[in-house]
Amino acid sequence: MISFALDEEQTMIRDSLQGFARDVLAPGARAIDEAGVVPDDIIRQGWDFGLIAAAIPEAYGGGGMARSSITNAVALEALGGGCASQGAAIMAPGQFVGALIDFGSEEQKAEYLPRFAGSVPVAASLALQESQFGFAAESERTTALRSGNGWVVSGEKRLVPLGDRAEVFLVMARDVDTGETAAFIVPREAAGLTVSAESGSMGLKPLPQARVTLADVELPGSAKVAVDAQKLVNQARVGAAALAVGVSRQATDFAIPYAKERVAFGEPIGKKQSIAFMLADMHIECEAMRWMVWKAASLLEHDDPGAAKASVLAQDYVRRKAVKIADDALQIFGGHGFIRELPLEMWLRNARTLTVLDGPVSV
Amino acid sequence: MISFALDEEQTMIRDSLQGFARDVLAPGARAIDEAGVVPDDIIRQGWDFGLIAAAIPEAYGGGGMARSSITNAVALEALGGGCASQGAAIMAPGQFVGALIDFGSEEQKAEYLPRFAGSVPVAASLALQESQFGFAAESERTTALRSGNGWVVSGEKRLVPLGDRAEVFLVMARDVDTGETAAFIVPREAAGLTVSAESGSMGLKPLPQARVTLADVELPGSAKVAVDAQKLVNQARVGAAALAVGVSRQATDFAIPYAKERVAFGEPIGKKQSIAFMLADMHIECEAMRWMVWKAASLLEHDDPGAAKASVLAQDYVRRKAVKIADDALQIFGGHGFIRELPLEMWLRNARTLTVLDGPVSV
Amino acid sequence: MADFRFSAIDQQILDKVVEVGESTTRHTRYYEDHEHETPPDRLEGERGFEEVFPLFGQREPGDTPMMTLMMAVSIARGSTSGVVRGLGLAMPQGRASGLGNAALQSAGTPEQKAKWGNLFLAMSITEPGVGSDTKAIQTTARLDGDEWVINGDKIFVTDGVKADGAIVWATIDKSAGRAGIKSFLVLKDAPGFKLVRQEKKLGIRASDTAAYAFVDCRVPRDALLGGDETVPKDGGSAGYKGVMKTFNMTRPAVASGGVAKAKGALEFAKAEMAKEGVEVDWGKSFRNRSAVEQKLIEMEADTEAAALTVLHAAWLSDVKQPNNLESSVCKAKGGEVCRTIPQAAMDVLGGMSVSHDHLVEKFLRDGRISDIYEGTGQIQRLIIAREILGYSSEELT
Amino acid sequence: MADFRFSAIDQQILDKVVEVGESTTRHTRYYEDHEHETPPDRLEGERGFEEVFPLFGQREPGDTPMMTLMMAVSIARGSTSGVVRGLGLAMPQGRASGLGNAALQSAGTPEQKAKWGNLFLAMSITEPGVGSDTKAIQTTARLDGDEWVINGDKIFVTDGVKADGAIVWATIDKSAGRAGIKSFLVLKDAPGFKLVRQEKKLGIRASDTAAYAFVDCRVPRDALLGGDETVPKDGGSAGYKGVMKTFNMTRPAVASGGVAKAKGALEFAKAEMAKEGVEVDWGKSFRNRSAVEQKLIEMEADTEAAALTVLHAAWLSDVKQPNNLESSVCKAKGGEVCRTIPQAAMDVLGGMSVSHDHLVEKFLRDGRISDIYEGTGQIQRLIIAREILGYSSEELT
Repeated sequence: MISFALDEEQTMIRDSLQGFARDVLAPGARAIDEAGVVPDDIIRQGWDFGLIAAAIPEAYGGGGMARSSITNAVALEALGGGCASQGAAIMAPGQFVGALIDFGSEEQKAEYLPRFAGSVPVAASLALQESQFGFAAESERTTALRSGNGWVVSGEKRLVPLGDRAEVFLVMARDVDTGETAAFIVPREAAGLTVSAESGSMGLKPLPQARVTLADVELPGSAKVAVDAQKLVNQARVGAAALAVGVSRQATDFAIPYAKERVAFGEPIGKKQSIAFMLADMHIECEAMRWMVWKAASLLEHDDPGAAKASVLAQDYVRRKAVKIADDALQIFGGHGFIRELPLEMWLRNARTLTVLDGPVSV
Repeated sequence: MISFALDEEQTMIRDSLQGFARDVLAPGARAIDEAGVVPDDIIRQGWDFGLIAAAIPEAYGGGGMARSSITNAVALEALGGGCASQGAAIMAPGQFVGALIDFGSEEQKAEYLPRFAGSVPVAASLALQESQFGFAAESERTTALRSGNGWVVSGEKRLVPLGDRAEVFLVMARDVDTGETAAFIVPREAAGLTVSAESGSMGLKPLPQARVTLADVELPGSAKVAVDAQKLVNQARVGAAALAVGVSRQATDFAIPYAKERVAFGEPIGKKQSIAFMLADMHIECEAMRWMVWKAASLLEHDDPGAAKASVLAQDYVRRKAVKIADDALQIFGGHGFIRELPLEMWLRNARTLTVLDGPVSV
Repeated sequence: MADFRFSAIDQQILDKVVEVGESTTRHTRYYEDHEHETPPDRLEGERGFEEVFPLFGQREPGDTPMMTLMMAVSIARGSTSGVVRGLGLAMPQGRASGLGNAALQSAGTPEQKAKWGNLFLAMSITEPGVGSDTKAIQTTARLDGDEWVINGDKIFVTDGVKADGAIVWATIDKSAGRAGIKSFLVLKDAPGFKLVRQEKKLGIRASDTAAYAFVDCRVPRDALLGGDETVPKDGGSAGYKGVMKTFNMTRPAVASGGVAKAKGALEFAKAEMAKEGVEVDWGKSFRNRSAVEQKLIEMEADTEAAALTVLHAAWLSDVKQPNNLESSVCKAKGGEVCRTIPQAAMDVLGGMSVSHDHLVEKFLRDGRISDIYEGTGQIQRLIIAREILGYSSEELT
Repeated sequence: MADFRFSAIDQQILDKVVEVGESTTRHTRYYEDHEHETPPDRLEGERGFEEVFPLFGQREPGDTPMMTLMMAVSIARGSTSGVVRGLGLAMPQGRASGLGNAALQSAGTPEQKAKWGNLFLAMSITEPGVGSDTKAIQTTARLDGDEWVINGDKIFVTDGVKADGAIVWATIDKSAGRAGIKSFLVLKDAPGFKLVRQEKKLGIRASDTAAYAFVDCRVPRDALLGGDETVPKDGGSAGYKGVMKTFNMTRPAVASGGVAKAKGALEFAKAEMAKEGVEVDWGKSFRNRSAVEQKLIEMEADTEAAALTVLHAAWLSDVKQPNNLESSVCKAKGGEVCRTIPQAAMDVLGGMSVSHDHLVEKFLRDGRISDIYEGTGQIQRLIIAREILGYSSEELT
């Protein structure tokens, strides 16, 4: 049945995260962006909501709640409405954890999931993006070659979230024999794996991102996770889109009162149709984007045959609309939007970044 | 040197055609569209300007003026500003004539050009479009097979302008041996050539268009014209674009006074920023489109290495902007724009038609 | 919990609607070309909605709520290329399916509903000089004994030729502005009523559009919808608001019609390009797609986004939540995609898309109206902007 | 006759401009990261415009007229990824290249030009509460003996830190509205002048942006630009119009800066995608293109269209025709593409486009200002709409 209702649990999560976003993330966002570092304390506070541990089965010490992509989408939108960078830093380990819950073997789950079930933040990461322009997740260049019972993985992963601190990576690589995309659990201490700093990023500046080089990294056969690569990538795309919806809503809600206050040519600019209609379009698209993201998340959650399509559509739609909203919000503030005192230019950078990446977070 | 100036000759042509468009074409356009037939008299009147004959060399009885694509672009914009259907009906034979002037052998010119040098309209036509969706001029399905010294041409051409009356066609076909696009002069009376009526067209309704079937049409070797097919197609694309610029300008100029007269909520709708800005954008894009078309026409005229690129850019730009302008003009008139009493809906149909076809006219 | 899947039976209903809707496709061009010829009650090969209705009986409480499903049905139905009778504004389609019927059901007294509920009623609001600015209505009604005497000209009356009568907006007190506007049920045999002409239009030719004139047109006193003859002094009239309520119900429906035309054009383009060997591969990234694939993806995303806003507005009414803002949101989106998507479908298909051999150009022509009637996209954005900015209709104009 | 080809020497100039402009590319990121650090007069490997100037001597009367060529040069220069000093608003670049210098040249008396022509002058108009609505300016100037006493706050002063002084807009008669606004040349050593702060910005970090305060700031009587101390009674002030004339010169220049950033991002995307094996084939129709090719084509068409409107506005001034409307047209287009095209370039390039390894994201950040200063896109559309509708600034607001 078609329904747009959140259940009680989801409503509670949304409301409490919106409060956290408003009271904790948003006030510090501007300074944290300038400093380029998400404080550990913020990650700890975010971790306190237990968002990642909740879906870990009880057998591994977790909350034992059902893995819900739509709950994650709601959570990410709420966090993105405070600060996408901080939200991403809090939620990034969920990419590793979620993949193990969805696709991991019992052994893999038993080995890794318990670490993430506690109340202290643990960093792990999905290593997907590569350095080539026009990167396509389905034709990556990092390779995995069978070697006896194990694998040799080689390549370079870029903009890896929490790469500086991740204990373990899920590395996406092309199985040279089959041509298919496979996923491998690679511990940070694996021989041949090097983590180095990125030169910097236009958006999500304070989200730690690193370059992860794999030079003939030898892995046991048990390192391979039997992922549905397309689903896994789509979870990341929809995750980024959910954060971007949060950014869009935040920018819209910030611009509305300004348009009522700012006077030009004798009246508030909000009374000019050009500005008023721009705001109306921003509102319209925030709504439309949310439903696109929810639908994709919901179909992913149910392993619906239409999930891949819905994910691509949501990614495409949010790609086009979120940047426009952030850009229009900046325009409403004119020169003030261009100055780094206000958050407008940061939201534009973040919206643009979230919509070109295949997600530093997943639903 | 960069210049946006028209010379005296071009200015004269533009002015007189704008007068013809305003005084003759535009007043009858609505009724002619409903009737679905361009009166012969209109074609005669248009022919009186000698636009096609002018560029035929004196040796063949023509005006002996230099073939000028930019002059044609200016003429087509002017005619399109009165009625694109009538303008196309007047100028369509120029596709055949221009191709012969540009690419024909002396023999071909001597045989065909003199017919078009007189003061009585003569119909000829370029047969390019085919029935497949996603038609691409560079991968057409009509075939030309070498046979002794001659050729056998087979296939079906659609929406062929003036196809009902053309004495002769220039048929574009793929040379099966080389895979290249070639052009053939096919007289109407050629055995195997059948002309039948089209079911109808959304736009340019009164422009005669026909389906031309070629069933193993045997042609002598001399029927082949040594065309630069890409240039020839680009001339048609830019021709259609030039007409579309005329339609866009006409729709804009029609909407401006209406916006000042039509009162809603106590004042002229032209004083609402949403309408005023829409008109501003329409004006902006009429300007931008014109320069894109002029540039492409000018580079085609000079066989500049950048001509193909400029043509594709002009076609792409006009495709996106002309339809939007006609559609926005209709929107300004609201329900009245939807009724066939006013020309708005006709302009939308014509703009859409001109921007999906590779031109029933050429520059 | 939020869910975007139709149950098996609901999906069956939607599929059947399409199947039935396509049954008259081969007649469509004829009625395009002979636009004022009314099709017979049943065309050759025509399958009716009687095939669909029984399926509704199999629905269970856990299936998609009714208004939401109806919007999905409306989108499915309007996306077919058959001879669409009427506008698809009301479902299931029956005699009493005019826009005026919705107004009667919403604002009429029980007596009025009983008396006129079986008639086919059009809605007559627009005047030659008055579009969305309904408070500027010039048509007057004055009480003369036990009859109202109506004078004025109306245009753009949807179904106005075939309807039995119309709900006509007229002012009983010009000085009162909006508060003075009332709705009257006028039957065609009323003295002084005149059907002036039937309009020729770009599209929706199966739906007739009439112009009316009222010259001392007399209707009984109880023809005033809702029966309230008073003119409130505070400016906002209960009667007017009662009538405005119908918009809150009809905007999603009209939006669904716009989405339907977008979807029809999109599905046509997808099917035809598939025949040419191009189909979207949902496993490919932007980098590995063709231009046609990318365009089809963007079209589908836009159409889907618009459809979801329609379903959302309908769902709100199903769960008894206010949906005024959301109705305008979906109407704006429906109005947008009815324009952009058929245009884009023609871009993808190329030159032959203009030919009357195919019906894709019809989606553009039919769809176009969806951004005009029941409030243009501009009016919807005005409503939305006022709501989010907290401005009154006087503050933001 | 209309022509769109640069002569060999003009093309050589444009190519050389790009070549020289790229010479500092490897230093660019450093000055992005150290935004308030002024680069030395010559960076390692930096090539100067002295390589370009001699080429101008080879130009002949039949070459592209000067203003038109200058706009092409400005687009070429701004599209490079080198350390662009200043904003590229004036060419050739020299000390006296500030926006205020243009105002001085346009509205100053011969004496004023002689006296201050060699200074670097910023333009100081905007105030914290006043953007485009310049008649609302709050900064005042009153004559006290032989000195003007200026009071007020100014923001967004481009080059305001490095300039020697600024042309400051202030009113000498608030009751007179626009007519009371005059321009004053204020040097930084004037008593009461204060440089309040240097702004941190999204982009154009090589161009400093200052906030000023004037507290009983005293300047000599002849600091009033143009020297006309009268306040016309008819509302339109000659002094004000004199200042406005500078906009007619500068709008195409600012538009060219926006086009430049679009072009820079586009060229970057084309070059990088070519390395990945994707190049636009101009012989292919839409049907046979990849999504990347189609996107690059649309980007190039948009950029080219904007560039042509800039060249057209400049060409009109070359041939001494009015270009007020066309200046707004090109400013609107330049403002549009500076936003959309760098965004689109990043779409094409994908995730790595955000990395500081590359400069493509800089085109987005730098370009973005072009739709804001010298009148936002909204203001330009207002100007255009007034002109084509024949409305005054009071009739269309």
